[in-house]
Amino acid sequence: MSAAELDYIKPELMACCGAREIRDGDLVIVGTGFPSVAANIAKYTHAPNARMMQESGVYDAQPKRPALSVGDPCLNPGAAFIGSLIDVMGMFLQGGKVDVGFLSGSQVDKYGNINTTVIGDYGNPKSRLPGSGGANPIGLLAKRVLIIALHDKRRLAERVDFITTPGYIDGPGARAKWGLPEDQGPEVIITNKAVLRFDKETKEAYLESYHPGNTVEEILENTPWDLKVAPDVHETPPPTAEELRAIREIIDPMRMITIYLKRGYV
Amino acid sequence: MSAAELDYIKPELMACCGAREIRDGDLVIVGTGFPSVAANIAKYTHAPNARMMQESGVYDAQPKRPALSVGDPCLNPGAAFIGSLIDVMGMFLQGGKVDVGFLSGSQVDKYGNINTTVIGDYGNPKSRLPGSGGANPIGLLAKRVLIIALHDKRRLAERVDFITTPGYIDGPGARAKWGLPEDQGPEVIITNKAVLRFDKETKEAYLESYHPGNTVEEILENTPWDLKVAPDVHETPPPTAEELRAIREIIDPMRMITIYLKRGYV
Amino acid sequence: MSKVMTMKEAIERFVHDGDFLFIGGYICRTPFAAIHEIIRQGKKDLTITRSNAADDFDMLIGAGLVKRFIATFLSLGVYGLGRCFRRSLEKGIPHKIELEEYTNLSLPMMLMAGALGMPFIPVKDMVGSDLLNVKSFMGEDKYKVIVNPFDGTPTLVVPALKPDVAIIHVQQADEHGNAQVWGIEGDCKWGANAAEKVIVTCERIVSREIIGKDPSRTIVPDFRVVAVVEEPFGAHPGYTPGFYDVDFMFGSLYQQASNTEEGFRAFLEEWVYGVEDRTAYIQHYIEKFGYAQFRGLWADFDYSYPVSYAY
Amino acid sequence: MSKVMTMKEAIERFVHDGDFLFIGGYICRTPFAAIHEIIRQGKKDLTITRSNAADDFDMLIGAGLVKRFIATFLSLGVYGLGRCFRRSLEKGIPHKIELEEYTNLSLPMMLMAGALGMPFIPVKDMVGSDLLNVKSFMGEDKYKVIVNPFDGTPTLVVPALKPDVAIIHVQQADEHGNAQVWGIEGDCKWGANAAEKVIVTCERIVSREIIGKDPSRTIVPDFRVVAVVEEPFGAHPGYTPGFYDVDFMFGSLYQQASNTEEGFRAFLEEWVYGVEDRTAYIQHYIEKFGYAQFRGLWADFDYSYPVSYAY
Repeated sequence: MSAAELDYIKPELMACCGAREIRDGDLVIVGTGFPSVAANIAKYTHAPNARMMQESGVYDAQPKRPALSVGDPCLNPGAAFIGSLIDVMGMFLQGGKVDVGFLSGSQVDKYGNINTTVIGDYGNPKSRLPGSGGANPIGLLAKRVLIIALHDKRRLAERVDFITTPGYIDGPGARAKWGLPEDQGPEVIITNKAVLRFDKETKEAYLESYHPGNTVEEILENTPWDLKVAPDVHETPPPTAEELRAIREIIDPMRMITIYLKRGYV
Repeated sequence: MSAAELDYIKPELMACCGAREIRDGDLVIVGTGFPSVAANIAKYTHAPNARMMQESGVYDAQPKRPALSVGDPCLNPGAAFIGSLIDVMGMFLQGGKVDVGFLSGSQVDKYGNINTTVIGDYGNPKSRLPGSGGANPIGLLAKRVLIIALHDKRRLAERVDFITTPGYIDGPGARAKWGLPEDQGPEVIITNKAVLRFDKETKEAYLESYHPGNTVEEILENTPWDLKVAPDVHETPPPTAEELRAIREIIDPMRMITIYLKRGYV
Repeated sequence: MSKVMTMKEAIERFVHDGDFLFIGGYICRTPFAAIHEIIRQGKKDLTITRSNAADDFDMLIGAGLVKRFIATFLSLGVYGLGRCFRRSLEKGIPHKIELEEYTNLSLPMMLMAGALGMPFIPVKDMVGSDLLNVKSFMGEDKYKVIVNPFDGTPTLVVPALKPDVAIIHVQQADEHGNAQVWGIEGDCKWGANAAEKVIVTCERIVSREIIGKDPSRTIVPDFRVVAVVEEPFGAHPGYTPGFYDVDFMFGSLYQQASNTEEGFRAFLEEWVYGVEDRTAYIQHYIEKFGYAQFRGLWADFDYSYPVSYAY
Repeated sequence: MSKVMTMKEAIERFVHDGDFLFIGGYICRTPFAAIHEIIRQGKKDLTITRSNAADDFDMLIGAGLVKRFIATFLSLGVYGLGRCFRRSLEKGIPHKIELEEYTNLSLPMMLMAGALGMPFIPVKDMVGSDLLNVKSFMGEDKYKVIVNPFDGTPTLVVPALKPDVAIIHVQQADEHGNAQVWGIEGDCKWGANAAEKVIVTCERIVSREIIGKDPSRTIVPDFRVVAVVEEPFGAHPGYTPGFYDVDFMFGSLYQQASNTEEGFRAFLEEWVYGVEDRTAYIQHYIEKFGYAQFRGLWADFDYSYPVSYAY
């Protein structure tokens, strides 16, 4: 596997970064793509008791092909529980049972606020996006939120055009004003260049590690705010043989993850 | 059947009085005993499209024996819908879909208020009764409420010791104060001696008809309030051959209805 | 990661003095084996709740284990009134329980609110009744009347309930706790999911694969469950759809016994303290009433049509 | 009292210009045959709602029939963004729809509140987001912030939704309308039961006896239903568990067509206006893409174990 190790693609590394945030026994609400791959890597490596659910109402699905949506047919046969949106979004998420939620967005800002609603003016949009879906409640109610983003000055923002899903809103204390637990919220932004982690005090994302092949300078140039750099900033550990084996042999033998290359995750 | 007609028992007459209050197409929430027999008489005679539900979560059950409780095993096989208490009490009843509810109680007063909680002082009861169960919401939220009671000065009351289930509370306008529709509430009290109907204006129960064998005088003597008598007071029409056939051949061939004789319904 | 254990172990480990218990069932799927084990272990100062309580709650009250009861109703139904319940409230025997009374609409809504992480829930019942005039241990938090912010009308709201432990009896569960039921549900799903921990007792333990053949039947997912106990006839003298009928003879026997304190104590001696578990209980039943009586309770065969979730 | 009728009749009789429609589905069981018939009949000024909308909502918007949309999300998922939705909001083509935006927690809760006769319902989402800063046709009634009367904290409440008509596609129903589903439910049960009238379209009509063999599968009882339409492949290009898979080829075809106004209009001409009903649609599908492609969508066999409700 050592040759293959050198051979990984960025989306694989990003999925591994997500997987490493998941602890054994975590309940993870996943969508499709990255989140699903990441949660499964964790399950097949260090977190065998992690369990996944989809907002559509499915818990512990046993898909025989990668799900292409949270309502995908392959999520039905073999699941442990299939209920309704109310069951997953109400009973499990609003009920405080979900440990980890994955989110992505067209814009993500330094406080982890996410925009999936509109680019430009809401009433007169430059670009209209899908809207919240389950993102807003997942961002507010999951204990730890992992954000996936493309690393450029268009996707990362000092301040998003529209807060669809609050991260730390405008900084320390803002979540508490709304009765949200202070110890919940975004953990990391995993980009195609780096892992940004949120500072417990300032609630701002800082550079924790740069991916192999990327540099701190390049990352600072491509981040539209004055990105703080961790004193112990380091290279992101590449995927391990075990992680790559889980991806390639078990989770995604058809290599559907390669579609992220076309979407710019290089 | 003409000989049988002379032969009916009081509980059969009372069930027929209940049946006659049910209109074709009504949705009826029933318990066991009288309500169930009455609703079924209606279904097998003038109201073939009446439909029944039990508060336990069952709609359109097809019991092969008379149900002895609203959770009886015989209500399961063949029903059209089985859900939860929330489905029947919330979705159907609170949702405003139930036309008719049947209630009974240890005490019933002239405004149709019902006590199934306590005789005597609440904190220091002479006799503790089961409590509301589904009675309170059925009384408040079914469009028409039919009350079954024994006709004596202990069971009928000027004012119940405890309002478990409000009828018209303390008279005209009282339900509206709580946001309840003025045109809903108790329709009749069907006793073993008479049918008392509620006056649309005063909201007080008056004597509409006396059962064959009972007299107005006897009824007035056994009613603890100054019972008004309808100008056209008349004898309750006895069960028809068709009604008796439905009871005896279809609904209750084992004659379980006779247990009401032992309970004083004579 | 199997959570399968004996009833003794499940109750020892997960039910504590002073706990707030939701106990499922509605004549249908009453977790009677668990109730008996709680009595054997003498767990005390319990707060208990369910809509439409019956003989199981009466027995816990008679055994002196209940401090508080969030209630809608307690009756033995066709057998008559709950005698232990009455003795407690009328005469303080063995002690007077504290009672907070709601209805079969508001209490299930409060459990649903608890399960769904809602702080409170608006309901349309109870208004105009004396249920609003009596308040016990919940005090001013029994309910509130607020102004509907949309139309200005007065609106009753009741608080969410979050029991410490839920105990439910189901037809089948896997070893992790995925629990499946069919037929009358009562307030089982919401009550179980409102609780911090769930004890699942079941007629049969099945494989995870069987659960996955029909996942829409699951009402509690495994991650809510702390113990799985396989307990055939665990709901007797209540019933379980597809498994056995109500035992009217036995229900009536309890009613008659519980008519007096002495009778009630003798009943507990014989059927609870005198047997170590449900197996011994059924053994005693068969010895006393005969196998034919026991066999007579078994359900007929009347199977549904299978469905497929495939694509 | 059969309510069985053709899709044409059901839509003619029960969907009117200006109606507020809940349309069920979640890729799973999308009532596409009904959507096409609504477009054929040109029902206009509609208000539409469901959590997680997709190609069916995009098509109604593109066809110019939607005035208002109570939304959480609209995307074609794996195929990309909803182009008609974007053209409407970005360029006013064919006109700009009015949008009221919630989330996949709050909107299902609002439908549940509607179904349960609740005036409003507290939710924990949306706070701190710009979703609270944009209000459209619901105005100040989009939500309210009240004081939790139990603990004094600010609490968001959202109003109950009560659509005029719900349209859902299910696996099976009887002629009276008792509708059964299994697999992913989305917000179908609550959305349907919140509506004044329900139109049930189904893969197969079964006897009342078959419904009664497994009544826990019923999500809508007959008395809520005004029309039952037997429409095999009624959810295509979506899927129905146990019946057929998603048609990715066709989903992609729609996405590509809808990239331009012209392409979208040509798609409607070919697949909606150009066929008179679902039978003609499937006929055209088979003629165009071949029976093998059609046959490839059919579901595998993988049946559940039967259960019994007997006693």
